[in-house]
Amino acid sequence: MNEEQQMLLDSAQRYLRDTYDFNSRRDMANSEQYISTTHWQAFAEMGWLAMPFGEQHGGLGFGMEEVALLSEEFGKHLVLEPMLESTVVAGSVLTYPGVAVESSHIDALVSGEKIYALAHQEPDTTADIDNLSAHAQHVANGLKITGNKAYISAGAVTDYFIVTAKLEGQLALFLVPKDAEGLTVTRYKTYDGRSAANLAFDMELPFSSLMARGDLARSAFMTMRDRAILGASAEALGAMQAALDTTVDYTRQRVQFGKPLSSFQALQHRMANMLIQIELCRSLVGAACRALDAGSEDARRLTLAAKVKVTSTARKVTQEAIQLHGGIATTDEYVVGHYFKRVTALESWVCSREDALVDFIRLTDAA
Amino acid sequence: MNEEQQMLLDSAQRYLRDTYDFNSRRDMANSEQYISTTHWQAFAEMGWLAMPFGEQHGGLGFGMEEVALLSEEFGKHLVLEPMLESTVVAGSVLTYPGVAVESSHIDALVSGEKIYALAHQEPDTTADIDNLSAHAQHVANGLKITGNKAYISAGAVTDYFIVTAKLEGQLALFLVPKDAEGLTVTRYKTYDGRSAANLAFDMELPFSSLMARGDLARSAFMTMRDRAILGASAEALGAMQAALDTTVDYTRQRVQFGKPLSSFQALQHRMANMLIQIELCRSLVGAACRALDAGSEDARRLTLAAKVKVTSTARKVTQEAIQLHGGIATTDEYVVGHYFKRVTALESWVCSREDALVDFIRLTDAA
Amino acid sequence: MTDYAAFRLEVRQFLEASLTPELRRAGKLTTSVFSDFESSMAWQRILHAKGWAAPDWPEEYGGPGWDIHQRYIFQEECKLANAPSIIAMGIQMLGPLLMKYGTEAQKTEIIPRILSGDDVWCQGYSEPGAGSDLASLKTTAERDGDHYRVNGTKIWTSLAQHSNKIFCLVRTNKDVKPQAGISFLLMDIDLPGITIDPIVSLDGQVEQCQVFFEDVEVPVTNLVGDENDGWSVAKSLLEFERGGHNFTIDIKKQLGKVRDQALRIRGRGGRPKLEDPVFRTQLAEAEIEAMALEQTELRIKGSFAAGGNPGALSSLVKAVGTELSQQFNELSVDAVGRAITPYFPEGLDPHFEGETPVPDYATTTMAEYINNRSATIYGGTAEVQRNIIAKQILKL
Amino acid sequence: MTDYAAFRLEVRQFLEASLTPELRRAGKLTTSVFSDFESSMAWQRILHAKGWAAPDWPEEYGGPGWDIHQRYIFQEECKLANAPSIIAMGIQMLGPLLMKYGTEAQKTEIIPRILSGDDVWCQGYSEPGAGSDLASLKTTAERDGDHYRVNGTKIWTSLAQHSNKIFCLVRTNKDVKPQAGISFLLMDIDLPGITIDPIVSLDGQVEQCQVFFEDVEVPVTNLVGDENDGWSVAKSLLEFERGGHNFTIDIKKQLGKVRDQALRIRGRGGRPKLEDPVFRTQLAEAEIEAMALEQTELRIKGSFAAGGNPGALSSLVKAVGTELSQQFNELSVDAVGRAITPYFPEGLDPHFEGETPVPDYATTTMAEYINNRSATIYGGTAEVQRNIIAKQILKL
Repeated sequence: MNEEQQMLLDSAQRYLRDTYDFNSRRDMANSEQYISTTHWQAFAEMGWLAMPFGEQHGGLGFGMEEVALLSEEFGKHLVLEPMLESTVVAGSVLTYPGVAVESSHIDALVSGEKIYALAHQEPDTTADIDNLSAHAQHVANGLKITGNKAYISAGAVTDYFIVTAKLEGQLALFLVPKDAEGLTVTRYKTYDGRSAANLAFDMELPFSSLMARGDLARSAFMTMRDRAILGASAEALGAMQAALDTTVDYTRQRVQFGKPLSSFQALQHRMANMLIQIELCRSLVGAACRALDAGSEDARRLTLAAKVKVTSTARKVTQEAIQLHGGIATTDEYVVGHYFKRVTALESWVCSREDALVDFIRLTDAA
Repeated sequence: MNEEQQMLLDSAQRYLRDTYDFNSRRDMANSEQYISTTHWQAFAEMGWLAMPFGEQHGGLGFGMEEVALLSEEFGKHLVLEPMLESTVVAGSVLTYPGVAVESSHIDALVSGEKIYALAHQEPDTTADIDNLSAHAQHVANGLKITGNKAYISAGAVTDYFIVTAKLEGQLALFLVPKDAEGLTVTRYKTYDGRSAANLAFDMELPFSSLMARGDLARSAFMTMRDRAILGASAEALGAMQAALDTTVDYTRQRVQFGKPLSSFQALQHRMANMLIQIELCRSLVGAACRALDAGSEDARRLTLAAKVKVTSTARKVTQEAIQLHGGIATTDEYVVGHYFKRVTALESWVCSREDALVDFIRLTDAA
Repeated sequence: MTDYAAFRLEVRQFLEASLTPELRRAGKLTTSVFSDFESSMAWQRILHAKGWAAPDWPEEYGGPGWDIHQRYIFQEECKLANAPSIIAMGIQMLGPLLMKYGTEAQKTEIIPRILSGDDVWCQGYSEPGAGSDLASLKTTAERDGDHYRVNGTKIWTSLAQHSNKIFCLVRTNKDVKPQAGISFLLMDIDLPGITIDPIVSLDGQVEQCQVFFEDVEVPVTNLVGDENDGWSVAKSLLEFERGGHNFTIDIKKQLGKVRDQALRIRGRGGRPKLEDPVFRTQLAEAEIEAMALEQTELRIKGSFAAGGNPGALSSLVKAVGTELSQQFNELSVDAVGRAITPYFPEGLDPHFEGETPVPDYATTTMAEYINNRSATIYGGTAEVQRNIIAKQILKL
Repeated sequence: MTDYAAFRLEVRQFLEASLTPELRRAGKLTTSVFSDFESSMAWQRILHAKGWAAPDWPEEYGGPGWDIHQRYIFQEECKLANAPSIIAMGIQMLGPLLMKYGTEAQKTEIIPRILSGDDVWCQGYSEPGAGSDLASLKTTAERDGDHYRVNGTKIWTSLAQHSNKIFCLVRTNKDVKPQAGISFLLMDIDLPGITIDPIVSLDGQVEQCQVFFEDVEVPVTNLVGDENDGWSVAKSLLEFERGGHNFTIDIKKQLGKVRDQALRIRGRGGRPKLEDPVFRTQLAEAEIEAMALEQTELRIKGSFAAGGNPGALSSLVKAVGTELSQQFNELSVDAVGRAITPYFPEGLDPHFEGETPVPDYATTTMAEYINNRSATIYGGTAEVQRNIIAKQILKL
């Protein structure tokens, strides 16, 4: 780890340890607010919302490796604020070379003033990029777009949606403000304590809201997806590591049949298996981030592999964490079940395990 | 279990316990003989080779339930003689209503005088019934059939092969003596201590060697396959039960780190898992046999389910048996690895797990 | 011989006529072993009027006198018709236990009120710090004349907030081996000194409670079985709990649900997820496991019917049934994908009539997935079941 | 900075020029960690002439002075070119151990003969009845002047039948804690009192032996390390054995093999098995595990290179590498189906030129599957690796 990375990690660990204890987080998740503006402002001030942007955008020019470092800490603390959604995912699209967007948007994103999120998933489908129902067509003064989007992570606090739709048979990306005429936003909470929204729209937009189309849109989307996958994988890695650590602590303290649970060999082997699987994930996520930052040829394949491996492992590890705890882990007031809920929500965010696996096979067989 | 079944089981257990100890079996497997004619004759005398045949064939009129009882005992003792191949599989075809075969063949089979075996599998393929390369055509005085068959279980001791081939685009079944002109039989041993053969043929056969074709051939084949699956599943059940029993005994006696292995909880749980899986298999095999004997509508679906479940379980259980033993189980002189080798050979005999699963899905979705 | 087809038809017609749309909705919206409380009780009253509230009970106590197959058919039809679940603590647990261990007075006073639903019972077994090690429980009952004075706390007490009665395991003798000093005690839940703290579960709902006892006075006539003999009473109850359930019925229901979900979700290429060969294969493998479980349950039923005792086989069925049920939860999660995420508890209320952000077929998926993680914890953890198998069947 | 691409090319050209068809066949026909014995030794002599027989050794002992990446490249290229394996007991195990613990005399006399292949060493660690519990070994060496008198037996001694030397763990003090009284001793295998019993493995071949010692006299100068300090010597060897292996190289080879097999076998509908989406998915999932393992090995290599000690991470790699390798064996078995059944040991001899009943692509499949079951048993069982992880990393 280089010095800059160490500084980032230290400051994240310090801030989260001091301000983001589980009970405050739980109160926030149970409140009518979706996120803490205090935290969000602090994130902006610490430069976390500017991390991956180039200096021309006031950013720090960090790569996925640094995003992953921070995401992993967010995973450990179950951070509710949408850094991944806005900074990493939306930010990746807004700053993709060739994508048409006013620089004021990037300023608003980097400063934390506005929140941006991807609106791609449609109801009753998996996230397949090639089968969108939402569609756009040219009209007199711009474009008319019609369709539905669902389960948009951070959707309840989003100011601008990056909406995918078909335009003349091609993928197109639109930037749509939450208060656009013809747009209905249904906001709600999610099981992992965050917010989301569904969109229904039949709206006319100015031509300037079309950010990209065709090959450009597609490659911006795919680059965004890689980053979303790795950000989510790193967050899941943090969550599962924390779930294991909590389990190890708990079994050391908990006495049953006259001995600490941790002394039962069957449980020791299960915790050893959890550790083994987590370490394998850590290796893949790290390698994929470095490959992405270096622009390596195998970056996407490593990214997809990380998605597949992390998704299964996070599911299994957090399930095991609950099982090894017993009843306590099934309550809202104990942390470990929240890791389970969070990694479950991450499973299908932007890209499902199944989609990743199919694309992995496609890339492998094409090589 | 009814009285007849109890008698059958008692006599099988007595005979095998008294004459079929592991060391004699091992000597036979390592000898240049493939099977023991003494045992084979004894099997005939005890009526085992006549079991599933009707009284008109001098048989006992037993169903799959009784075949399974005996097969399970054969599995426990790793019996080398081809009761399943000749009596159950070939016998099922020869006595299928409408199949054209001289009754002297059935007499020869029931008396143990001749051995019959299915020659269906082709090189470089799985056992898919719809993709045979072997083909037959009408010639002046009969039929000419050309092709290759491979890995025919019991093939080195077989007197008559039941050969599958395409005749005018349809499945056809031929009865071919081992010394037919134009037939080359390559005989060899198999890893499970038994024999097999490959066939290469380009031969002219009399018209009487065509036993069935078209729908009749197909339904005779499928009925045979059901019986082969259940016989093999019952044998695998016996083998894995014996592997577990051996493991339980061994871990009780073996001391490591000052305690019997059986007192380590991690190992206890693994043996409990072995038992659980074996019992699930036992339930399915029993139900499938009863359904087949009763001619129930769900018989084939249960049979395919049993194949899928038993195949995975037998693999896993015998692997675990080796692992829990340690080094000793990797030697030829210790029994437990032979169960592993036997169930591995059974995995793909007549029907693979994959084929069974695909057919299961087809039947399920058609319902 | 009983005409089972006719019986099934009779049950089906009764359910058709008796299950209101609200009750069916309550059944459909069930996300754990308990349905909406009011709906469950309403359904129990309807069943009671028909004489079917306690299918497993002998006729002398108001059971319908059905054989084991009829009971299975009844359960299966109820499940298929989306009837709400009947709360188990009274009818499944305490009732049979009183029939075996209760005094005449207990039998005549308590059992009819269980059947009618006039009393709602909850179970006080587990304690914080005890878990699978039930024998280490610490709640004490000290004899004081014709009363016990009870102090301590019980946890994971399901539906205590809706119950008027509680049965508990309490320690009546500290000077003997842990298992030897335990007694089985019945209490009114509104006795002075009892307080109830609801526990919010991971799905955000309250189903369980912690119950505190502070100098609670309970008449000694409320003892079930002999003083200090509560362990054998409790063990028989654990066996009811473990063996009394037909996992196959629930799992078949889950299977149907996953199939339906996978038909409704469009996967890659816009085709139904069910047509994806990898998903279809996983589902088939799970279905085969369900068939193996079903045949094992039938074996056990056959052994019961023949007067045998399945013993530790019920541990096997508990272990397999709960884990397989969890596997189906995962297949559901895989099938519906992102539609699991909305947290919209209003939508789980059978009386709610508004719009929800989540489609019908996925309304309960996440809550079921979350809640069913408990299935391998309560009633003897998955690990305890394996210990039992290792000890009792393998003799390790 | 080293030009690794140029290095890879150099290695590749050397292999191209030096590996005879017979040697390549021996490599291809390898069914365990050992290739055909004569072929292995012939290949070692060729490598020795080039100075490449011991890639991991420092230059002062005749190693090529490669860094960790070069060694990896060399191993990988050897594997891809189907070179026979080099026997590990001398070069991988005893050599580095003598460099660390040997006397000057041992270093100068023994090490060069390991490198040249003039001596063939085997390992006497395990005993019947000891297994994973190495500290309980019973073979004794009693001091008698300037000799030890050795009595006992060793088992699972690979290639003893081909070796002229053996290194053993022996008990030199019975009156202390089991681990404290062990010494590390070198012997000629033709000493009076040593007899060798071959053990037939499950695949029908002999690779391992039991070695018996009856009043064998061994000079005390043959001790490595201090008397009674054999445990620390042995432990360092176990670490060489565990950490020295690059599982990824073998597993990538397996992956390529399975792909090839699945292309050659026609599955349902007559299409290559590799196009079956379920099989293809299983293979992809295994490939992803292999990538995770590879990246973990690279992490460890990086930590080594940075002077760190990967410690129990090598247990992790051993556990994952062996189990994943077994998973690839199973995929091979699934791919080739019935072609695994023929037992035709002649076909495994690199000099055999006749017809075989089994196709090329499946010749070794069953023997590999069988033999590789040992991978999770020797060098510390899968269970021992998990014990180490639980103790050393999780501190349980």
